[in-house]
Amino acid sequence: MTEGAIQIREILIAVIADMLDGCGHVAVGASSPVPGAAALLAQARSGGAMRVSVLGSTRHNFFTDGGRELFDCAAQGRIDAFFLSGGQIDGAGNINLVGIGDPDRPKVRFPGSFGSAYLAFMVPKVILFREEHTPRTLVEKVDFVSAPGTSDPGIYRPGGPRALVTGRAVFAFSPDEARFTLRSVHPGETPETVAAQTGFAYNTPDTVPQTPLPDNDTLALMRGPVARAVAETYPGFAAQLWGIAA
Amino acid sequence: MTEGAIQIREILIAVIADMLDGCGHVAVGASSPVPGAAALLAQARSGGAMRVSVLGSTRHNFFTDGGRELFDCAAQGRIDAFFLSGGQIDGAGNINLVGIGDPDRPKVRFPGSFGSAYLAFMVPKVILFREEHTPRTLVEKVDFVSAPGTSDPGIYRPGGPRALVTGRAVFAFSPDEARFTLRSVHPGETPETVAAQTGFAYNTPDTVPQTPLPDNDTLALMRGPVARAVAETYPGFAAQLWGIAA
Amino acid sequence: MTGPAILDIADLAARIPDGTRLAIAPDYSGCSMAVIRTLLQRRARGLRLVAVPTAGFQADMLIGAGCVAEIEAAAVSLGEYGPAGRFNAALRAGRLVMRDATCPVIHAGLQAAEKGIPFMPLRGILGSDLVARRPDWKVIDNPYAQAGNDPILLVPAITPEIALFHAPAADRDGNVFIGVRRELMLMAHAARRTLVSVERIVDTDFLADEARAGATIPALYVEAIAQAARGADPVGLFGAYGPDEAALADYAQASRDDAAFAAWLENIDAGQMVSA
Amino acid sequence: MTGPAILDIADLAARIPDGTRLAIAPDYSGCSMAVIRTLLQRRARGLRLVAVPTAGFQADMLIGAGCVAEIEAAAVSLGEYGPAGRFNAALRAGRLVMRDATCPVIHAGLQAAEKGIPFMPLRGILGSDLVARRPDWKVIDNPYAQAGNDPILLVPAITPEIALFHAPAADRDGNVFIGVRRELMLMAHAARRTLVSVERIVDTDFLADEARAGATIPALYVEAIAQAARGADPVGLFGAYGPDEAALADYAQASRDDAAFAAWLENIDAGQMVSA
Repeated sequence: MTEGAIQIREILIAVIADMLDGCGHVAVGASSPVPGAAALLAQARSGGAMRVSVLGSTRHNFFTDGGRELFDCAAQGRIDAFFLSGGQIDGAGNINLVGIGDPDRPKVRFPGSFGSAYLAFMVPKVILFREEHTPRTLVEKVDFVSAPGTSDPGIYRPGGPRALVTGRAVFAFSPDEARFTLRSVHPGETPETVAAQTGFAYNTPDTVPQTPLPDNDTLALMRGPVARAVAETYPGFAAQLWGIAA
Repeated sequence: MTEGAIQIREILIAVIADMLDGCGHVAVGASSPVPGAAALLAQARSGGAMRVSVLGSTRHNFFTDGGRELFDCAAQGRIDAFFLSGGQIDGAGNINLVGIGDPDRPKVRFPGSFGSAYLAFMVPKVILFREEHTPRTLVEKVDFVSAPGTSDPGIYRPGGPRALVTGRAVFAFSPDEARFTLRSVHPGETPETVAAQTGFAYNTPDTVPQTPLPDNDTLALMRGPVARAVAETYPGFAAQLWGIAA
Repeated sequence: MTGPAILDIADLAARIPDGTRLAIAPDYSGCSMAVIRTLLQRRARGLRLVAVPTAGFQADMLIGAGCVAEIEAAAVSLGEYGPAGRFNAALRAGRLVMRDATCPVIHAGLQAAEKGIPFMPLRGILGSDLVARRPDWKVIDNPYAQAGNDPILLVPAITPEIALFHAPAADRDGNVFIGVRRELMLMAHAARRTLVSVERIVDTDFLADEARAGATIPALYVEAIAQAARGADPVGLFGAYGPDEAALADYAQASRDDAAFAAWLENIDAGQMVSA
Repeated sequence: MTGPAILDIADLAARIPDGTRLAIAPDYSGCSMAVIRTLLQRRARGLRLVAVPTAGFQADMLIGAGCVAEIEAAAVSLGEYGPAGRFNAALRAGRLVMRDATCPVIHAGLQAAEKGIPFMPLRGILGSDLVARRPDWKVIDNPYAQAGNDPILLVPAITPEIALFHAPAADRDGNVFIGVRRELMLMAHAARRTLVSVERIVDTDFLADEARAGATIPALYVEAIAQAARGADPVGLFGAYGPDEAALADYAQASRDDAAFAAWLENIDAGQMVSA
């Protein structure tokens, strides 16, 4: 398994896992296989120090107090990292999960805000993840703010977005500036190709490295025990990416 | 068992049970054997229509959401009757479960208010019960209001005290008047002997009947199946009153 | 004592009047698809759904059949099966009132109803456009702020008229075992009335079973139950059976097209399983 | 993953510093008498107890030994064994700060901590003298009132530094089974740290046990556990063993007299069971 060419999603998994190192408890929403795989990879590397809660999983779900527990647990400060996505994400870190046009008669309707308006405030390290990186998804200003990227200083907000990972690049987010900074571009991309596909303005340092590829140890771990753990929770994803069944 | 002389506590049990007829759900606090026995008697007569929750009982406790559930359940309007007592009870229906003198350095300290300050508001039919009927327990004004007998019209209050049962007499309570009315006196008492032992003023109708004695059917029920049910929860009480073991 | 009525599914469904404010479980918890099918066949009208806290197949089916006037939800989606087609179509056509929320608001609103309080404060959420669209959410200054202004959101109690869900088992007294799916207990506490379908009715007294009692809704909160084996088909039931993936994919397909949905609903009317 | 530390009782007790705001279970729930005995022997100082929501033997013993600066409780009593003698004596002597509450306020305060909110509203209670003596309780006008003024009480979050209790069993991962004693889960959610003694540590994974999972506190909330067979003696443990009535009556007697209590405490120091 370690011999195959490195796939883009493996790069995404590895780069997100790096962001999670040192977290004590990472929670992952349902239907988030790339972040889920990243969390399970980071856990495998943590020597048992990291707890991973995957909503919708039976095996990786430690909650026993009903649907509210994830949110209460976050408010208690017991969740260190979480992932959010958006139908639209803008340059101020706002995400839109509601739709485009008048919400009462939308042109495009997304599913809804889920817990984003809450978890974006409560979890210290929120990682925004959206594979589709186009001017359609990464917009100057979202049509509807499901969760704001930043808040006024007087607002209680222990957490917020810290990074954005897409199919093309990795950005860091500065809450003080309310602005992203390009950190790396994935293989096949340049700062220029990324800029052309991004609808919002952001900081670009003088040198932007390529997103690091997972090393052989990481690949072996990912394609071995982590892939098997992923397959339990995201069978379709694991089959497609690694050709393995649960 | 039905042949023995009627005991005063059997009269109390029967008169309280009469007050509970028609209730769907009666809750009883721990260490309240007379009200508990009355609730079990009323339940036995209800043809299965009455639910009785006895706190501290394993068999008659239907709560599965922890200590808060009794209170939440009452706030939901699902408890029709409850019992409260007091180290002092005054003529306005106030009860004192905290103490006498400066609460920071009390002359006499009672255990504390328990849930009285809440349940006295939430439960439609609160029955005050105190066997000791003396000027020491039934006072003009309590030293400390654990739970007020009445509230201003603007205060949300679906419940409150409706009666007071003591070892000497039965009173009804009018929330509009914030005042008790003597309803009956137990065998051996007269309106005058009751008045002499009561520290607060109350209404006395022209004719005050004797508290009715339980009839033979009630006695048979009480001394039979009800006594056995009581013994499961209050073994000491059942042994003392009816000489039966659990 | 007298416990909940034990009915058949038709009689259970008949206890849900048109116009009911009806709390339903999310797809991953206990969905009473057996009752939903009956509501579809009846063409229930004017339901005001409360999703706890998100909705999927149940809501989309009911919306498609014209049963729903309004839905409060943190999201409506068929999850990995894609968008909720009937929901989206109804919204685009202006035929449905969507009260957009976020998950913890719905949990907190139900907890407020459970505690008999008019509102509950919640951190976060401020600055979301959700707040502007919910006049029933209020912002106050936290009376417990140490210094300066500290705005905090208040959300109102959510008191469904009826909570409807499906659970693995009830005992003869009407106590309902729910395992870790504690949102079902919250629904039962918060709603004025609770109707439950179950896979089976057993003779064991759950409240006397030391292991299960703590994960059981006492009969006190349950108005009526009905037995419906595989009553959560096709979405599946925790601890019992998984989703019928082919049926869910078929439905997702049908939901995205008026004619296909109409054909799907005809099958329901003809007495097919929800999954047909 | 790394679960809670598994310690002996002495090391578990050593994690409770003097001055801790310590939540303890009521007598009918899970009292860690084994840890309490260690705290007595150590003559812990300055504990600020939170009774959930009432206290009995544990609190009276600790107060008698001078371990307690303050207690928040809806009541302190030895129940059917009578008044809490050391509590009463300490109050009369002005040696103890009693923060009188009422049961639902303590539950609501812990729920506020569980939800990370600064306060919780509660109905009732207005007009009780408790309100005047609790400046941390506030009355506001209900922002959701339909018409006119509608005063409602707010109570602050109660966030214990440590929750301490005894439970029937933990599994090897540190998940703790609590059955219907759900206030123990609330304590664990609300407190910053949770220390638990258990009758036994078993190999079964409670979270994988469909019957028990819903009545289990996940290890996530538990810092450390210690095994202590009959660790709730003499008050007894739900589902396991009853109270030692003779020992409780003896203690109740001793609690009402300085010299008798001093003798009782000497026995504790000499390593007797709490019940001695």
